[in-house]
Amino acid sequence: MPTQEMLDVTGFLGLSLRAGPELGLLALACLTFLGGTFIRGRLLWGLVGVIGLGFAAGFSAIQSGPAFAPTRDFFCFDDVASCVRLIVPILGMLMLPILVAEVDDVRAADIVGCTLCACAGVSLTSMAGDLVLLFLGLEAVSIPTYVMLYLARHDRRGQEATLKYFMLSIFSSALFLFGASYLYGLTGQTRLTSVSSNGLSRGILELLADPSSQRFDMPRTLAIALIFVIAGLGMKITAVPFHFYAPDVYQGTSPGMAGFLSWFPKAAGLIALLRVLGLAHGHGEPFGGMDGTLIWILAVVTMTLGNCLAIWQGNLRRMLAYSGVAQGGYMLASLAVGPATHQHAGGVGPMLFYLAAYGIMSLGAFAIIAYLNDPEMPVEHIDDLAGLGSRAPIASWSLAICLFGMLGLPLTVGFIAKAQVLLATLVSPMAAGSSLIGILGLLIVFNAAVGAWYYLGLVHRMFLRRPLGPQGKCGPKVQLAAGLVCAILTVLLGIVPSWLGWTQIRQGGRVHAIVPAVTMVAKP
Amino acid sequence: MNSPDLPHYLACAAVLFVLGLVGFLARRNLILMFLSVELMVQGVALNFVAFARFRGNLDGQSFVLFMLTVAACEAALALALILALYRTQASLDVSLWQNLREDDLDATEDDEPLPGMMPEAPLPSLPVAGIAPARPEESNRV
Amino acid sequence: MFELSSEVLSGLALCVPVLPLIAAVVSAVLGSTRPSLAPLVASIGVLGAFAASLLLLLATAGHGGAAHIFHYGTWFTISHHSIDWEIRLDALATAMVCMVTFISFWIVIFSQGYMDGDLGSARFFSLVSLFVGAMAILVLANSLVVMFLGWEGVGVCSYLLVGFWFRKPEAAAAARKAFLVTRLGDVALLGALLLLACQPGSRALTFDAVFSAHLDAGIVYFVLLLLLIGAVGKSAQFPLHVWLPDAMEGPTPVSALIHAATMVTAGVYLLARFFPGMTGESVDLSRLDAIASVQDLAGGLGAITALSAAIMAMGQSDLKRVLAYSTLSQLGYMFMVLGVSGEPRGEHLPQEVIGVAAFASIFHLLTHAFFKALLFLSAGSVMHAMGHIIDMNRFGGLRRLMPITHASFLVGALALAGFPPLSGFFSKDEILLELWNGSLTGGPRSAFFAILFSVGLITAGLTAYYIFRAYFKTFHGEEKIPHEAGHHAHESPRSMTVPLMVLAVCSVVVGLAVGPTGILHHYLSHSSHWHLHESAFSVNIPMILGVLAAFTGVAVAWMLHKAAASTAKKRSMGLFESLADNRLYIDGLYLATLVRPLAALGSVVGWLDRELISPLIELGATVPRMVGGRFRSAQNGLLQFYALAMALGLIVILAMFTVAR
Amino acid sequence: MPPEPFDFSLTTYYPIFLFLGAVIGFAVVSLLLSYLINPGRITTSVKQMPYESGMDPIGDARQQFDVRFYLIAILFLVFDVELLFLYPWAVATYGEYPVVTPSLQTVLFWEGMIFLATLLLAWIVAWRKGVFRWR
Repeated sequence: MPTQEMLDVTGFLGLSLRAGPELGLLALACLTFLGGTFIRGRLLWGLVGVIGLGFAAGFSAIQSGPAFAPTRDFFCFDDVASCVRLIVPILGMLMLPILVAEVDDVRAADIVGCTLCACAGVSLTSMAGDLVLLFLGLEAVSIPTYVMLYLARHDRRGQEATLKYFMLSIFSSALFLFGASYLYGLTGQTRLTSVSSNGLSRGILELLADPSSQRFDMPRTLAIALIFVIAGLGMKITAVPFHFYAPDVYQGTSPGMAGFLSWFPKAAGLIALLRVLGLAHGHGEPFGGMDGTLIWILAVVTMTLGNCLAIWQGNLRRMLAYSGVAQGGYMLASLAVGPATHQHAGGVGPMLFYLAAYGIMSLGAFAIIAYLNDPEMPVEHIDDLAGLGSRAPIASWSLAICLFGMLGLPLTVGFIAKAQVLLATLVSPMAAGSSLIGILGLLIVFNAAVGAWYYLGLVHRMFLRRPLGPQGKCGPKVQLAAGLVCAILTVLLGIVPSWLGWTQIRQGGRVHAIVPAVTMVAKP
Repeated sequence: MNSPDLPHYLACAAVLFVLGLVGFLARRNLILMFLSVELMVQGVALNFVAFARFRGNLDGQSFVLFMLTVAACEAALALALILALYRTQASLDVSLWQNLREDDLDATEDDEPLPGMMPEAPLPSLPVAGIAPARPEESNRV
Repeated sequence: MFELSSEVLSGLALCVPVLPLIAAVVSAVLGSTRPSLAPLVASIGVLGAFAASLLLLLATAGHGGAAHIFHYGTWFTISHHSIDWEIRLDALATAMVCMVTFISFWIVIFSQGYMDGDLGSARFFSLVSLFVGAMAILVLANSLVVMFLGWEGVGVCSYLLVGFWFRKPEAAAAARKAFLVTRLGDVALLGALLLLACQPGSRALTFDAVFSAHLDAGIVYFVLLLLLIGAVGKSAQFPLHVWLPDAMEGPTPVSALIHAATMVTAGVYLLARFFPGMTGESVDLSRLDAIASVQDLAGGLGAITALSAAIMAMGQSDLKRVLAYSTLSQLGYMFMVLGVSGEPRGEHLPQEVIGVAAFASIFHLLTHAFFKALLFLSAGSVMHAMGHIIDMNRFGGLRRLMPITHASFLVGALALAGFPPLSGFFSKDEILLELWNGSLTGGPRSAFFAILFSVGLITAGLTAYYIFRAYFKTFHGEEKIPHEAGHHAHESPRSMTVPLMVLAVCSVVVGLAVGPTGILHHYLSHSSHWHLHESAFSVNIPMILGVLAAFTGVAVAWMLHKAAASTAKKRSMGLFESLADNRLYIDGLYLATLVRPLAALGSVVGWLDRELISPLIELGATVPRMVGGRFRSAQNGLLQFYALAMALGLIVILAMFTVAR
Repeated sequence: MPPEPFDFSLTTYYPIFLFLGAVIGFAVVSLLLSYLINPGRITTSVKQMPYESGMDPIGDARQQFDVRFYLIAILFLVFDVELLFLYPWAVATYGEYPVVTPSLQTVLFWEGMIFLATLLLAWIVAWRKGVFRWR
């Protein structure tokens, strides 16, 4: 039930202004859908989308600042939100050219509109202070994704990919909703802050249970509800065992679309997870009273299986899909560390950093693959990249840098991201289960070593092998440009990672470069 | 005790949800699979409404509104998608869509084909009135 | 010598790693269009780095004291401790970086002649510049994380350069082996870093923070142990030495630069920094004990490597492999002296003893870099002339054909053997002296040091033998030229002989200039935590013993060579029967004393390589593959199977968190 | 806020259940009767045929709808569901007991208009895409 002070006019308009970037993106998406039926043209709509996202990024950048404290409102403008709202439009600007270059003029406007919608969805998820908004944000990512999957490629394989993604996505969305309904039932409201903090008074318990016989065990019910929610989100994060669709869908769809899938839904899922588990704020009880064991288990299984299965892959996009599964595992590992407390920075900041870094590297890799993909002679197998180093040096170096980044070699942003996650697990032990978290750090190291196997194998093929057969033509230059930008960012942010965030001066006048990591330090 | 209690609603919703889940796993017709998911969502909707009544606020009701809208969007997409798939494959069998898998695994064979996969025998034409129909050896008594 | 303002110093220090890195990028970019410019760019970059480091050396030579730390920016932050882009300029780092850039410069010059006409030479020069940059980062870094960055960087460059001729399957295999084996060490180093990062005191991960942190003795032990494993991997000590001889598949200048002079010495450099540094400011017995037990290990491994590698070198017919095993052996020397732990000795504090030992190893590191680079380059010059044939049985008597190469190889060989007054003599003497002194204290470890000393002495004799054996085989006797040489069979071009001459002069002069005069001693006493006390140069027993060993080695080599030559003559002329008998006698001795132990050791090492190290690497690859293979069949493409798996996963999780609780 | 006492009990649905019972009963009884008085269970292909008053049946009994109907159905579905929002909106803003202040009424009015405009936009898109064209 909305409170009365929220329902006054100025508050309402102010709220609309604050959510301006997202509302603007959605409006622009509508206009693009409409305009696309009148004027066709890849260039035009691509430009419209990129400019719109640029404005959104600028608007978010202006908005972000110390004025945004965590609230218990429908919209939650806190540090997580301001961080994500800056990253998403920027990655969207990199994503759009890749996608638009893959479709023809007729579908360009539609795919731009869908991308804008999905970007707005991720942003909305990050701002969600309420289950309703969270759900809408997630669906604003999912529904355009279904359409885009079909638009990007609609031969038999594309159709199969679309079918699998669609069916499993709505299935997992039903799981999420089931959990959400119980969260609502247990707390009596859809506000998230109460869901995860102290909304569980004894009174509710007594009301809910039959007075004559205790049929409900409240914390257990809460655990069930949270598990359903996590399972529902797990599909988007591609956490094992909810990852099955990923390799098939990546393989079946176009490279650019695979790049989209590798980041946007995953980001939405992870951010939703940290919202639901109450990790975004340094107060309240994390994990809804459960300890982080479930996330710990998911993280370990996800990164290990992702890497182990990636070794086997011959298909390029399939391999990157499993690599994406593993990367999701690292991010889950970071979440398992828990929220910031007064003593340590927690795992949320490193997770957000990792998310941004992975976005850049993954988009770069898929951009280059999209660029190399020739419809006549598609780049499907990893051996299709053999001898690329001499044929397309810029593309192959960009791809190699992005792969190095995902592997976590020093001087790439991936190294910083992995180091932060690793040190979050090692340095800031939680009050409970600290040894578990420490083990998690070791497992991350081992997994990174396994990852080296297939990432370096790919680089090895590109530079140290002769091409196996005739080579296709390269695609539009704009995809190469996007990939190159990503590669440059990967290196640049590896040297000066503070550019990824914004520098803030906090207690004691100390300058903290890694924004998300610090801003999550608990507020009194 | 005449009026149903909250647990009754929850049980009913859970039954709906599980029926939908089993349907999704067991039915092989794409449309029925989709409808099974809808069943799951309706179960959740029942949960929300029941909780809303129990809690005495409208949060759950409004959640249901949004849920139904989203479900409608998904239904529209599902119909469009299934239509397109049917045009390609001339069948709604979900197990026909298994070409994307690990590359050295064999395709999973059907244990029993779906009804409708077998061609039906053509209908006999009726004899002219007044002539007893020939009753050949096919008079198999059940 | 002269004063420079802090800003200028900071800028100069930045130039050292940055100029080669820029040169690497530029020559890589230019490589595709103007490959002929790549050597020029690389040499300018490395020369700039050398000039900067020379200025730094001269500017800091006058005044000692604390290290300069130059801050250039923040890299990233670990829970309130930032990892910064900082250069730490102390005497040790300056001396080291000066040596690295100087030798790199001459090797780049040499490579212009050596790599002339090779396809992809732009790639070569780009990688060499990159290597110099990475090495400078390794040496100059203030933060351990940045140092690790350089450490990995040189490893990657080494991998790429060993596999430079990747069309050759041996080169590709050698590169992979080098990469994987050193990776074992790198993992240990990373472990040490993580362990330090977990300690509240040393979380900032700079050298000063680590050295001044109040660490538990157990932590000190494990950190140093992990560092030792890292150093063993990088410096190719037993049992991780297997990659270095194979790495000779790379171009010879690379062998000279990376696998003799610079990269492989990084492990010694690391330990020479850490052993004295970790002692802390005050005498803490448990801590010293922890350090000493790691030092024992270092000394033991060094002794095994020094002796076994020297024995291996005696039987090789491949000139480059002789030099490779010689490098192993000399690195073993440096490790051996690092094993001299701080038992109180006379009026000297334990810290001082460790410091002096570290000084001895660094001194040998510096002189070794010059003469080993010289030897490798001379070998490269021979190879160049002989059409890339490196088997010593197929050429000989080249001293008239290639006079400059001959002279420089001779100088290098004399220096390596430790003939006075060449550079190897002084540094080897320093090492032997430290071991000798250690054995004289009468402490619990004096027997151990006595063994180390005798190993050092034997190795000195063997060293003189194998290097002069190679020298006589290559440059003396009947002139023999393989047919592959073709028209190449003449002295190398100027671009190759000039570096030889320069390095030869250095090999002669450097030791004499900085050793007995005490210049290096005085200069390095400024590096932090070293606590060097002044000492005067004097003739002593180990020195005499060492020179005697060297003479014996050369004499044996000469006799064997003569004998071999005479048997060849006998076969043609049928004369000198007594000499032939004599030769047979020596042969028998050789067989009994050297070849049999060599074969045994070789089989042990081969067994280790085959049964322990390779399986370890294999295991690392097999387990994930196996795990992946198990779960692969679940990915069968059936949508409903996926949904079922999701549902089952959900049920399992539910059971775990509700029923099982 | 205490919950409104709804009059929600199964007794309200009592006639429906009566009706339902009657329908099911009739169906069961007629099936049972035909089963009981069936003389000999002889099945021939002719007997299995759909009954078309003595004529040869033409085509299948299952009529397949034209694909175009589905498109219309999809469109209807999407627009129809939007009514879900209009009803609460109208009741909350202009109902007998509006839950909002008059000043907010204006805002909510325009918000509703924006919602309808979005629908209109979607309708134009559908129109331009040629969904309404009967091809």
